[in-house]
Amino acid sequence: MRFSFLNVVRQALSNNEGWPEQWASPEPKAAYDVVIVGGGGHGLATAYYLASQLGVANVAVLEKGWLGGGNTGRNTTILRSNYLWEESAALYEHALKLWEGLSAELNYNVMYSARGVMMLAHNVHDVQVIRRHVHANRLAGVDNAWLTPDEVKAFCPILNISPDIRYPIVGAALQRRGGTARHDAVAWGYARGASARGVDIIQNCEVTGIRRDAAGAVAGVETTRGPIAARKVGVVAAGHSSVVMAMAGVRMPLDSYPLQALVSEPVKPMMPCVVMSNTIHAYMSQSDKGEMVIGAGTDAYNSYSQTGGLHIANHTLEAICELFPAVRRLRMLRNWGGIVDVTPDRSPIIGLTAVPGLYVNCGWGTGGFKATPGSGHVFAHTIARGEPHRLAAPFALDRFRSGRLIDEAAAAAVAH
Amino acid sequence: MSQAFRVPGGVALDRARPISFTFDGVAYAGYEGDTLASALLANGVRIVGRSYKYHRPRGIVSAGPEEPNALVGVARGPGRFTPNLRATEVELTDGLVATSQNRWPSLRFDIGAISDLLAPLFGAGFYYKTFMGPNWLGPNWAWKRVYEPVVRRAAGLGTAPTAPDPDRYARYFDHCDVLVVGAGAAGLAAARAAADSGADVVLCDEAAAPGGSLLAETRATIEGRPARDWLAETLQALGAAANVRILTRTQAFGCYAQNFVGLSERLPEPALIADPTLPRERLWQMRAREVVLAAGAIERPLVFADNDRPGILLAESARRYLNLYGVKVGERVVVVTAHDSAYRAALDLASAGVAVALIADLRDEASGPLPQAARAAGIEVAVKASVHAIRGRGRIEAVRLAAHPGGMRTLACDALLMSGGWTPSVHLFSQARGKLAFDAGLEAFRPGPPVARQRSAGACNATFGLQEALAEGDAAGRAAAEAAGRSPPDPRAIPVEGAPPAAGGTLGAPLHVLGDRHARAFVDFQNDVCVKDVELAIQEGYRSIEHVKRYTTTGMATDQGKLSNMNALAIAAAVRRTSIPEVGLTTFRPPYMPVTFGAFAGPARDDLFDPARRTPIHAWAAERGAAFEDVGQWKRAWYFPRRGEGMRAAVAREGRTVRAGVGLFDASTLGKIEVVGRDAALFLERMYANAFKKLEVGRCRYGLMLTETGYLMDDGVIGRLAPDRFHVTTTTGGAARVLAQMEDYLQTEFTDLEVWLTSTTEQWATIAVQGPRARDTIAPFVEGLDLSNAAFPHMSVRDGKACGVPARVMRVSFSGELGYEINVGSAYGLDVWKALFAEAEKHGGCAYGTETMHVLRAEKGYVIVGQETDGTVTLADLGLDWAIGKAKADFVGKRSLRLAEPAREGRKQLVGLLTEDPTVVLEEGAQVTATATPPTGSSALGHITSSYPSATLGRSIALALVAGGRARVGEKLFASTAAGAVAAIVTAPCFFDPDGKRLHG
Amino acid sequence: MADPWLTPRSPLDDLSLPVGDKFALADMPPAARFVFRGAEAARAACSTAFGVALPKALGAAGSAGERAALWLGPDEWLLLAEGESAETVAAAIEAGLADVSHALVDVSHRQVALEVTGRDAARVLSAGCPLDLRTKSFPVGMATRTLFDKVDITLWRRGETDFRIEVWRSFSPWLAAALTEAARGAPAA
Amino acid sequence: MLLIPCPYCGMERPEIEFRHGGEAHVVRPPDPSAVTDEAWTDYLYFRSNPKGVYAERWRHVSGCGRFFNVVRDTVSDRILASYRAGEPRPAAPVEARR
Ligand SMILES: Cc1cc2nc3c(=O)[nH]c(=O)nc-3n(C[C@H](O)[C@H](O)[C@H](O)COP(=O)(O)OP(=O)(O)OC[C@H]3O[C@@H](n4cnc5c(N)ncnc54)[C@H](O)[C@@H]3O)c2cc1C
Ligand SMILES: NC(=O)c1ccc[n+]([C@@H]2O[C@H](COP(=O)([O-])OP(=O)(O)OC[C@H]3O[C@@H](n4cnc5c(N)ncnc54)[C@H](O)[C@@H]3O)[C@@H](O)[C@H]2O)c1
Ligand SMILES: Cc1cc2nc3c(=O)[nH]c(=O)nc-3n(C[C@H](O)[C@H](O)[C@H](O)COP(=O)(O)O)c2cc1C
Ligand SMILES: [Zn+2]
Repeated sequence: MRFSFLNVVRQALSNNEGWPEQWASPEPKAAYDVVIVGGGGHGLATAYYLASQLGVANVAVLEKGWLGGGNTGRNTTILRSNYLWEESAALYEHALKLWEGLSAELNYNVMYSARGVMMLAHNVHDVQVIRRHVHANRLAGVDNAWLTPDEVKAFCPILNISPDIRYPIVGAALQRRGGTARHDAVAWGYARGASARGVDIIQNCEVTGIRRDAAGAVAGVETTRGPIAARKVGVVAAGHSSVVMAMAGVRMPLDSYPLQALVSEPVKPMMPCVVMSNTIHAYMSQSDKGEMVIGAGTDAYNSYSQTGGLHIANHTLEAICELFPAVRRLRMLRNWGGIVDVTPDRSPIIGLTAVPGLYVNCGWGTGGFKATPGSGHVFAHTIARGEPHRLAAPFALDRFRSGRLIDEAAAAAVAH
Repeated sequence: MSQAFRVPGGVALDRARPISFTFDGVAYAGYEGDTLASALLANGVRIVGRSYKYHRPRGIVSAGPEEPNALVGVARGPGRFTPNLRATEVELTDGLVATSQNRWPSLRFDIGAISDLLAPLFGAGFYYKTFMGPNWLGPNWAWKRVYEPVVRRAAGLGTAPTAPDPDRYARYFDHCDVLVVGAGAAGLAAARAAADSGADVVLCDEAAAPGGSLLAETRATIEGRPARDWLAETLQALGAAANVRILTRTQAFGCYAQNFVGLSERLPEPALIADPTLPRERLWQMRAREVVLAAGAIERPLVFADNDRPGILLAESARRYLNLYGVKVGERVVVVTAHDSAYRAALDLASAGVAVALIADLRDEASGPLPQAARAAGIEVAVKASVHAIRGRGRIEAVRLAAHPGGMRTLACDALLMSGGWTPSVHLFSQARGKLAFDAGLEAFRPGPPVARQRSAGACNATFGLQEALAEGDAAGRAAAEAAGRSPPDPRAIPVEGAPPAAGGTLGAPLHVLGDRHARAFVDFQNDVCVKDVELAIQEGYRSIEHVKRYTTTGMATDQGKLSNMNALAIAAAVRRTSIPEVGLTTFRPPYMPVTFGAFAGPARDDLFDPARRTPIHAWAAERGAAFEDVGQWKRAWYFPRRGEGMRAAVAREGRTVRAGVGLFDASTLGKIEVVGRDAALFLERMYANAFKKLEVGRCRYGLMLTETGYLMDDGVIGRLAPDRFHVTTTTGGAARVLAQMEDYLQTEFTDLEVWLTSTTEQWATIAVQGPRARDTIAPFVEGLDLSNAAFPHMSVRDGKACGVPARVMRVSFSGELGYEINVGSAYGLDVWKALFAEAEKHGGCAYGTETMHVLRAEKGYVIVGQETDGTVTLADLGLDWAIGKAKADFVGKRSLRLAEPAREGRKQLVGLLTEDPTVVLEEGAQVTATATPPTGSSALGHITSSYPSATLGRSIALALVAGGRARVGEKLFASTAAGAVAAIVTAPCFFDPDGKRLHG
Repeated sequence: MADPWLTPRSPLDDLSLPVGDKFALADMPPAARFVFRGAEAARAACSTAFGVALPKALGAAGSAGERAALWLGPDEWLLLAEGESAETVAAAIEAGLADVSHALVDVSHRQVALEVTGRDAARVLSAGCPLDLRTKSFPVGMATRTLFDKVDITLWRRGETDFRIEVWRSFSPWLAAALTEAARGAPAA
Repeated sequence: MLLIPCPYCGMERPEIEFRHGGEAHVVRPPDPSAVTDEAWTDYLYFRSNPKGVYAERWRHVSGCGRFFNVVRDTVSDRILASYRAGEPRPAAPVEARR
C-alpha cells in the first residue's frame, strides 16, 4: 500500500487495521542469484538497486539480527559530501543527490533534512585545510562555502564565537545541502522497497561460512538457518567485515573499534543545523524529536562489544559544552556504541575480491551513513556487472597493494 | 493556597520550615523535605504536564525517579534554568519557580491537545508514511519548508536553556573495596556487613534520604525495632564508621568495564545558594573492587484504557506520599492491583482516614496475609477485576470496572491506585554485561550469574521479602568484603516481623484491551505509546522488540521505559503469540537516569578546557602586543604589530628587517629529542631518510622522517653533539608523534640497538636569531665559541654559554639568512631573549612571529610539514629526494617507495607560482587548473599550498603541488577561486637567493 | 659573565597558589634534574656516583638528603638534586660511569615541581589522577609517572598528605589552576 | 575504562595511561627490500581484527613508557594475558584476574 496522507487518513478511519507488512519475512530459499550479507542500510540499498535498476531480483539479504541493528541504527546521521579528494567527493556527492530524492523514490519518508553542516575552523591550520576543501569542492561541483565567525553565529546562534575562548571559532565551511536523515527509516524504507521488488529479507540469519567451489569461486553461504547457494555474495557487514571475509580466507586492511554516540533529553528547537569540530572533537545536531544528537570518539582498542569507556563521553561533552555553553545544563539520556570498521586511509573499500563471486563493501568507518544510497547503488552495479562501477573503482581493495590510498585522514578531513 | 491534601505525619518533612514556591505562576506552600511533586499533590494540583504527542493532560504517577509525566522546568536566576526535571525528584526550596512544559498557551488549555482528537492519524510511525509530497515543488521541498519545521516545533519537551550555565561541576576518580548501590534494606545490610569486615565501603543512593522502601515502612520491625528506627540506627552506625562513606543524591548511572562505575551526585540547592562556588554536581568515577547492587525494584503500572488520567498513580507511590510527606493523594480512592503490595498502601491510606472504596484485584484470588488484613480492616476486596473505563479528563472522577463479587460497576473516586507488580532494577547488572534470566514464576527478568565482580541483593535480585532482602544484603556485603581481601564476621541474623510476604503481578495488557483499536491504553506515558501502537508495529512487520521500540518509540523517553518496557515486551509477546524470553529485552544503556552534561564535562571549561602551553618568552611577546596563533596546545607569537599596523604591514616590516638586519624568533615550541647511546647514529639512519653515520660531531643535518608507508611525516635539524649523542628537533605539532614513532621502532623493531630517547622540548628555550647581523647580535653574549664562518659554519652545533648560562648554539637557518638558534635552559629563556633583543635593536632588528617565518621560508622554497604536505606527499614530490641516504639498505618508509603509487610518474610536485599580476595574492587551497574555466567536475592539477605577499621580492609568491609540475616550469596555469581564475606562471619553488649565498654570510 | 639578572624563572612565579590545612600548593625551588637511562650495571654505578640508590622497581623512590631517584620505567629514572647545579651533578655522575653505557640527560628546566599538601591532597589529586591514591595502594614513598587529566605528571608521595608533582613547565600553570579548582569542588572530608 | 596489567610496572593501571598500538606480532620484514609488494603491504595494512581472542600492543605512555602485549577477548573486552614485548604469545592464555 502506498504511503500517502490520503492513505494515512483512510487507515485512521479504519483504526489502522489495513496497513500491510512493510516487508515480507520469508523462509530462506535454497539458492539465490545474489546473497547480500548484512541487513544494514548499505546491504538493503544494494539489494534495492539490484532489484529496481538492474533486474536482479532473485536476491536475499541475510541479517544476523534485526534490520538496521548495526551502525545504521546507531549513528549520528550526519550527511554531507564535501570530502577533499575528487574520488571521495564524487562518491559522496552521488549519494547526496540520491538522498535528495530518496523519500520520493522509496515512498518512505526518510526525513532527509538539508539543514546545513558546518565544520568549524579554530586555528590557522584549520583555516588552510578547510579552505582547501572549499576550493576543491567548488571545482568538483560540490557545494561548500566559507563563513566568517559572524556568519557562523548567525547560522547557529548557540555557538560561542568569543575570540577569547581556548579554541575560538575563526570560521567554518558550510555545506548547505548537508544535513541529517532519520537513520532507522533508511533501513526500513529500503527493506520495504526491496521486498516489494522481490528481494527476500531474512532476519535472524547469521552467515557462518562462505562456500567455495573446486575452482575457488563462491558457491554460497552457510547460515544459522542452513546453507544457501549463490554464485555472487556481497559482504556488507560493517563492523564485522573482517570476520565475514575471513570465512572466505580473505584478510582485510581493517580494524574494528567501538564508536560511541549519545543523546540528550529532548528539548524544543535550539539548533537549526549540524556543527562539527574536528579540532576539538565535537559533533552535534538536534533531531526532529528534539534530542541533541552527539557523536563521540572511538575507543582506542579493537572491540566488538558495542560499548566503550566513560572517559570518551567525558571528553566529548567537555568539547560540546565549550562550543555550546547553553547545553551544559541539558542531560544525557542515553549513550551507546557501534562497531566501526576502519581502513588505514579512512576511505571505504568497494568492489571485487580475489575470490571470484565474492564482493565486498566495507570500511566506512565512522562516516558511512551519509553514503548509504550511493554505496548501495554503485555496489549493486558492481555486483550485477561483475566489474567496478566507475565511482567505485578507486575504492577497490587492491589499492592497499599499489599504495594508491585515498587518504582522507591525512588531509585532516572529518569523518562522521 | 491551603494544602488541602496534607495530613499529619510525613517523616521527610520539617513542618517547622514552611516553604513557598510557584508553579506556572501560582504561589503554593509546602514544607522543607517536600518534593515538588508532594507539595503539588498536597495543594491539590493534579495536572502537571502534557504528553509528548497527544498533549494529554497528565498527573503525577510515581514518587520517584521513574516518573514519566511530571516533567517541569525549574529556574533559579539567570542561566539557571533546567528543563525536563522530574517533579518527584525536585527538592522543594523557598522561592522555587517551576513551570509546566509542552503546552500552549497554558497547561489547562493547550491548543496542541487537538492532536488527541486526531489521534488515529498519529499512530506509530505515521510520519514515515506522509509529509513527502508534492514533488513538483522539487524533491523534498515540502518536507524541508513546511512539514519538518512544524514537526520540530511540535516535538521536544521543555524549552532549551539559552544562557551559559554559571554553575560549576566537579569530577573525581575514586576507589573503594565495596561499592553498594542503593541504600534500601538490602543495601544497608550489605554496607553494614562489608563495613564490619573492615572494607572501604561507599554506599550511594540516588534519593535525598537513604532508606529506600524502609522510609515508607510503618508496620514492620527489624531486629526488634520499628523499621524506621532500625534505619536511623543503621545509618548512624555507618555514618560513624571511618571506613564508610555515604553518598546521598548520588545515582550510579553507568557500569563500565571492570567495575568502573559512574556516579553522579547532586548537591542540594540550599547549599548552592549558601555557597555559589560549590559545584552543582559531582561526577564520581569509581573503581570498585567489588560491587553490591541493591537498587530495588520499580512498581509497574497497569495497562487499561485511559490509564493516563491525572489521579491514577502507582500504589506504593501513594503510600510514599502519605508516609514520607503527609500527603493523601485523594479523598476517596480505588485500588486496582495484581500484587499484594498494593494492599499495604490501601491499609496505610485507610488508617490516615482516606476512604478506600474498593480494592479490585486482577487475580482470581486474593488470600494472602495482606488481603486478609485489608478485609479485616473493613476494606472491600474484589477479585477477577478488570478496568473498563475512566471518567474524568483533567482528573479522574470515576472508574468503571468489573470484579467479583459485584460485577460491573462504576465507582466515584478522585484517585486510582494501581499496581501491576514489581520490576527488579537490573539496569546496572546488565550494563556490566551480566545476562538476565527470565523467571517465569515471578514473571520477571532477574540477574543471572554476574560477569563482573558484582552481587545483586534484595528487590533488584527479585528477592522481595524484607527479611530475605536483608539477609541477602548481609550475605552479599560479607562476600564482597571477603572477595576484596577482608575477613568478614559471621553472618548475622536480621529478624523481621510485621512484614508479611507479598506476591503477585501481571505483565502486559489484559485481553479486552489487546486488539481494541479504540482503547487509549498507554504503555509508555511520556511518549504516548498505546497498546494499539505496539500492535500496529507488529502488524507492519516490526516484530523484533528492537523494531517495536524504534517504530513506536516505546521506552525511548526520558524515563527510558522504567515503567513501560516490561509491559511493552509482554504485549509484543502476546501479539506475536510467543514467550517473553523469546521476544527478549532491549539493551540497558547508561545513564540509568539522565545526567547533566556539565557533570561529565566537569571543570573543563574556559582556561581549564585544555592546557594552553606558553613558552618562556611568551610574557614578553604578550607585553609587546603580539598576536598569537594556536598550534596544537601551544600559543605562538604570530606577528608583532606596531601601533596602527595590521597583520600584513607588520609581517612585511618584520620580513624586511630580517633580510636587512636581524630578527629574533621564539622557536621554543619546536620539539627536541636527545638521542643517546652507542647505536644512536645507526638508529637515526633507520628512522630518517637521511644518512647520519658519517655526520661529524659538531655538525647538523636536515632530517626527514617518513611514515612506513613512504610519505613525509616530519622534518627537523639533527645535530651531533658527541659520537653517541644527538640533538634532534621536530616540528611543533609533530614533537609527540615523532618521539612516539621513535620509541615504537626502538622498543619493538630495532631492539638490537642500544639507544635512549629523552624529550628535551621544554628543557630549552630556543631563540632563533636570523639575518645578516645575526652574528653581531649574538657575539657579545656567547662565550667559549668561535663564531667565525670557518670555525662554526652553516649547519653546525656547539655547546657553550650564552649570557653566562649553558647554551646549545646551532647555526641553522629557516629564513635563508645567516642564522643561529640559541638554546638555553628554559628558566633563563626570557632573560637571554631580552638581552639579545636589546642587542638586536642596536642593529635595527626586531622580533618576528610565525607568519613572517612562514613568508621567509616560502621565499626560499622551504616546505612546512602539514602545509606543503598532508600525509600523501613523498620526498620526490617535494624535490627533496636528494636528502635520501642512497646507500642505506633500509630506513622507515623506504620499501614503500617502490610500490606503484609512490613511484608513479605524473605525481604532484612542488613548484613555485608567480601571478601575472604581482599584486594579486593567490588563495591558499585554491585549485590549480590548466584552463581558466575548467568545467565543473574536472580534475585539478593540484592546489596552492602557501601564498603570501613577499616584501623582499615586492610581489606575491606562492608554492603549489602540481601534477608533473617540475616539467611545467614556464607554463601558464590558473588558480581557480570563487572570484574567477587567476593566471600564474610555474617556476622553481625557490624565489630568493637560490644559491644560498646568504646562508654562509 | 653571568649577569646578576639571570635568575631562573618558573611559570609558577607570579601565580598565587592556595594555602591552608585542607589543601595547599607550593612551587618548589629549582633543582637539578636528570633522566637517567641504562641497564643494571649502569643503575648500580649511578647509585654510587649519585649517592642515592636507584630503585629497581616501581614504587620505591630512593632519597638521601635533597637528592632523590625515582623509578620511571625498567631502565629509566628521574634524578633530583634540589638546590644543586646541574653541571656539577652531571660531571660527578659521568665520572662514575665512564665505562658503563648509559644516558644522562639534563632536564632541570624541562619540568617544575609543585608540592601538594593538606588533608584533601589525595582527593584533590584524584580529580585528574586515575590511580588509587589510598595509602594502601599508593604508600608513602611511592613515585610513578601518571596523568592528571590531559597532562603527564610524575607523582611522588612523600607523606600521608604530602605529594610532589613533577610536570613539564608549560603545563604547570594549567595544572595549578586545575588543582585549585579541584580543591574548590571537593566534598568536606 | 579498562584496567590493564602492565608487565613492567607489575600492576593494573587505568586505560587512559596507555596508548593502543594495534595488533601484536605483526613482524616488520627483517629485510624489506627482499620481500614482495604483497608481503610488504600485508605488513603495512592487513590485520586479523578477530572477534574473540586478540593479541595487541599497548604502550604505557603515561607510566613506565614501555610497549608490551596483551591478549584480550574483543567481545568481552576481558584481558587474558599481558607480557613483555619480545616475549612469545602465551600458548593458551590463562584467564587473568578478573
Ligand atoms: C556512533 C556512530 C556514529 C556515526 N555517525 C555517522 C554520521 O554521523 N554520519 C555518517 O555518515 N556515518 C556515521 N557513522 C557510520 C555509519 O553508521 C556506518 O558507516 C554505516 O551505517 C554503515 O552501514 P552498513 O549498512 O554498512 O552497516 P550496518 O548498518 O552496521 O550493517 C551491517 C549489518 O551486517 C550484519 N552482519 C554482520 N555480520 C553478519 C553475519 N555474519 N551474517 C549476517 N549479518 C551480519 C550486522 O548485524 C549489521 O546489521 C556512525 C557510526 C557510529 C557507530
Ligand atoms: N514485592 C514486594 O513486596 C516488594 C517490591 C519491591 C520492594 N519491596 C521491599 O523492598 C525492600 C527491598 O529492599 P531493597 O533494598 O532491595 O530495595 P529498596 O527499594 O528498599 O532500595 C533500593 C534503593 O536503591 C536506590 N537506587 C536505585 N537505583 C539506584 C541507582 N542507580 N543509583 C543509586 N541508588 C539507586 C533507591 O533510591 C532505593 O533507595 C524490602 O523491604 C521489600 O519488602 C517489596
Ligand atoms: C539519531 C539517534 C537518535 C536517538 N534518539 C534516542 C532517543 O530519543 N531516545 C532513546 O532512548 N534512544 C535514542 N537513540 C538511541 C537508541 O535507543 C539506541 O541506543 C541505539 O539505536 C543503539 O542501540 P542499542 O542501545 O540498543 O544498542 C537514538 C539513536 C540515534 C542513532
Ligand atoms: Zn608500566
